[in-house]
Amino acid sequence: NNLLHFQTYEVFHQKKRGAQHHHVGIVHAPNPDMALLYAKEQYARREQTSNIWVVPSSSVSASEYMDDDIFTTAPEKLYRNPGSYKVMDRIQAFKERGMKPTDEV
Amino acid sequence: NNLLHFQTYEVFHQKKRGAQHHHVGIVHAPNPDMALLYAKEQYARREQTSNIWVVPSSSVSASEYMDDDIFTTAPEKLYRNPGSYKVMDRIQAFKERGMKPTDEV
Amino acid sequence: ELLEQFQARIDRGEKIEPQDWMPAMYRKQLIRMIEQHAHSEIIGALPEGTWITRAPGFRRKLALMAKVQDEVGHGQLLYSAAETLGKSREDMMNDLITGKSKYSNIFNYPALTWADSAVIAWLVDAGAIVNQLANSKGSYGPYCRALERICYEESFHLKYGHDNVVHLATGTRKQREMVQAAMTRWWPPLMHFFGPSDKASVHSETLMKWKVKMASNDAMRQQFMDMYVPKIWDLGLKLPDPKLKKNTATGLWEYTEPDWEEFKRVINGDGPCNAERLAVRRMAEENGRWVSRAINNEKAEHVRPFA
Amino acid sequence: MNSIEALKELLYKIADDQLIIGHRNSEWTGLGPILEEDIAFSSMAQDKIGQSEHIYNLLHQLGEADADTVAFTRNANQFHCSQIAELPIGGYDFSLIRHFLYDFAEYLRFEALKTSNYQPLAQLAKKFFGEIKYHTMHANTWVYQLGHGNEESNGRMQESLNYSWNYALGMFENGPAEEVLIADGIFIGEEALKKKWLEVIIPLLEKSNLTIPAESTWKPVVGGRTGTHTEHLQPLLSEMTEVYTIDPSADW
Repeated sequence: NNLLHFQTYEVFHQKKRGAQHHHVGIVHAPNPDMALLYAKEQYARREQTSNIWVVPSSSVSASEYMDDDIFTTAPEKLYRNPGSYKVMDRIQAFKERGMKPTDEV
Repeated sequence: NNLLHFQTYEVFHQKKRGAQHHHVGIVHAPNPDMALLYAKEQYARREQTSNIWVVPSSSVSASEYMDDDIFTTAPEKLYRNPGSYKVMDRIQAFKERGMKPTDEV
Repeated sequence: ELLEQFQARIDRGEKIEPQDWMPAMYRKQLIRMIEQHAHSEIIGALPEGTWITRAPGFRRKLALMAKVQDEVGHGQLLYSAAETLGKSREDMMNDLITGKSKYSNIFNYPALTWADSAVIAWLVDAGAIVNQLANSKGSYGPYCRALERICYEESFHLKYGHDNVVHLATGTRKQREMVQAAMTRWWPPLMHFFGPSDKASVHSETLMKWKVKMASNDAMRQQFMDMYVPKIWDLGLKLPDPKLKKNTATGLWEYTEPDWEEFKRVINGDGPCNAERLAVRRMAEENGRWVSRAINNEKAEHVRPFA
Repeated sequence: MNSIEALKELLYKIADDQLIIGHRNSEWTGLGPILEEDIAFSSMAQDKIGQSEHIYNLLHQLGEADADTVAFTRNANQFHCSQIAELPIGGYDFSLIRHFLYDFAEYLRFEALKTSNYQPLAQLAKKFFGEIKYHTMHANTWVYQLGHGNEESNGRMQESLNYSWNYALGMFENGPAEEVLIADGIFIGEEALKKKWLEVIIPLLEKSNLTIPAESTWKPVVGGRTGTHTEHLQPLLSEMTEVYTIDPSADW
C-alpha cells in the first residue's frame, strides 16, 4: 500500500504569536511540504493556530525515560530559588540593637 | 566560516510523562548526544523534567504565519465544534409542545 | 504597505516572529541591542566569577556558582534570540573580542572585595532587571521568550545579592566597613548603568516606536532609585552623592549629574578592566579552538534557528 | 580502628574528594571552550560541592564540626582527598580526562554505597546517583568524540591519560579502615572498587582509540588519604578560605 514510502513527521503548533510551539501529534507524508499540508488540515482545524512546524520523526533525538533520574535533583537545589532568601528579621534585629555591628553590641 | 560553535538544535521539554513537549529554545552542539546533554543543563536547571527532545534546526519545516488567512476562521466554523450543537434546548422545546411537529403546533 | 502592516501588528500588541517581514532598521537595531545584552551577560560573569573560588561557606559558594552559571546561560539564550535574526554566534563572538560590539560599561570596573561581588549581585542585577522587565513586553517574539526565562532566574540573583549585602551591613564591623566601601565604589558606575539621558541617545526614538526599547534611560534610572535607594539607606549605608534625594513635590529623584565624559572614556576602552575582560574571553575562545576543530562536522549546514 | 572511626574515614575521603574536584572544576566557569560546555561543566561542579556538603553533614551528625567549619578551617595535611582531585585544571584535555577517570570511579563507588549498611549514606548515594550518572554520560561522550576527533585531539587526550593514570590509581589507596568497612558491610573496599573501575573504563577508552599505560609501569600516587598532598592543595585552600578567615566569627 502507498503508506510504505510515507514517513512520519512530528507536528508542533504555536497557538498565537509570542507563545511557544508545543507538540500536538504526528502525520504520515511523503515529504515535508505534504506533511505541513496534512498537519494544517489535521491540527489547525480545531484550535486557533498561528504557526506549525513539522519535523521527520527520524531526526528527533530523545533522552531515555530510564535516565530520567538525571533530572530529579534539579528542583531540590533551594540555594538557587528566590524563596530561600529571607532578610526582614535580620534587618529588624539590626535596627533594634541601634544598628550596631554584632561585635560591638 | 567553519562553525566554531557548531550547528543548532531546537530543544523540546516535557515536564511529566504524557504531557506535551514544549519548545524552549536552542543549543549549539557538535552532535545529538551533546545536544541532549547541553539541553538538560540549559533548559532543565530548575523546573521538573521527565524528557527532552532535540532536533537539528535544519530538519524543521515551518508553515508561514497563518493569522491573516483561512486558518484564523477555523474557530469560527462553529459546526465543527461539539459545543455548537445545543441539542438539549431543542428536545426540551419539543417536549414542552407535547412532541407535536412544528407545522402542527 | 508592508511597513504599515508591520507597525499595525506592533500597535495591536502582537509579537513579530523570525519569519515575518521586518524593516532592515528594526532587524539591525534588535541584533545590536540583543547582542550587547548577551555580551554583558558573559562579560558580567567574569568579575563575579573571580569570587566563586573564594566565596565564604557552602551556601554562598553554591549560590554564586549557580548565579554565574545562570549569567552564562542567559548569554546563550540571548545569542540564540539574536541568531534568529540572521547573525551567527561566531560573528557576534568575534565582534565582542575585537571590541567592535560593546557590553555594559559597568563590567569594566574591578570587583575588589567580596563585598563588591555582593553589591554587584544585588544592584547591578537590580538595574538589569529594571531594563529586562521593560523589554520583556517588547515586540520581538524570541527576545521576549528569552527574557521571560531570564527574568524568572534573575529573581534569585536579586534575592541572593540583597541577602548577601544585608549579612554584611548587619554583621561585624569589618563586614560593615567592607560593604560601605564597596557601595561607595559602585554608586558612580551604577548611575552610569542606564546610559546618558535620552536627548543624548541617538537610537531611543526609533526603538520606542517599534517597541524594541520600552522605557527611556531616565525613566529606568528613576525607577531603579525609587526601588533601591530607600533599601540601601534602610541598612544605614551612605551613598557618595550629597545631592541625592527624592523631591516629594515632583516625585523625582534629584542627584549630581553623572560624569558622562568618564562614561565615554571607559566605554570606548579606557576603563580599568576593559583589556583584561576581552583578553579572558579571547583566551577562552583560543583555548577552545582545538576542541571545536576536533569535533566540528564540516558538512553541518548553518541554518537560522527558529524561535 | 573501630567502626565509627572507619566510617568517618570513608566519609571524609568522599567529601574531601567531591569538594576539592568541584572547586577545581568551578574554575572553568566563564572560560569554557563553548558556552553550552561552560554551563554544563559549572553545573557538574555545583553538583559535586553540593554532594560534599551533604556528606559533611553526615560527619556532623557523627560528632564532627559543621560543614562550613570542617571545609573552611582545615589545612592541607588534614585533608583526605586523593591527589588527582587537587591538581590544577590545566588544559581542557586534562580536565576532561580527570573528569572521566574520577567520575566513573565515583559512579561505581556510589552504586556500591546504595546498598551500604550505613543507611544515611545509602540514601545519599541513591539521591545523588542520577547526578553522577549524568557526569559519566558527559565525560564518556567527550572522551569518545575527542578520541575520534582528529590527530591533535587524540594525541592530547592520550597524553593527558598517560599523565593522569598513576594519579587516578591513587584514588583506590588502601587504608586502615578497609577491613572494618568491609566487615561492617558499609563499603565493598577500594580493591573491589578498582577492579570494577578497570572493567568499565578500559573498554570505553579502547572504543575511544585511547590506550592505558602498560600494567608493568603502574605506580599509584598515594598519600592523599593520609594527608600527604602536592604543593597545589594549600594554595587552593588559602584561596578558598580567603574571605571566610577575614572574620571567622562573622556570619557570611
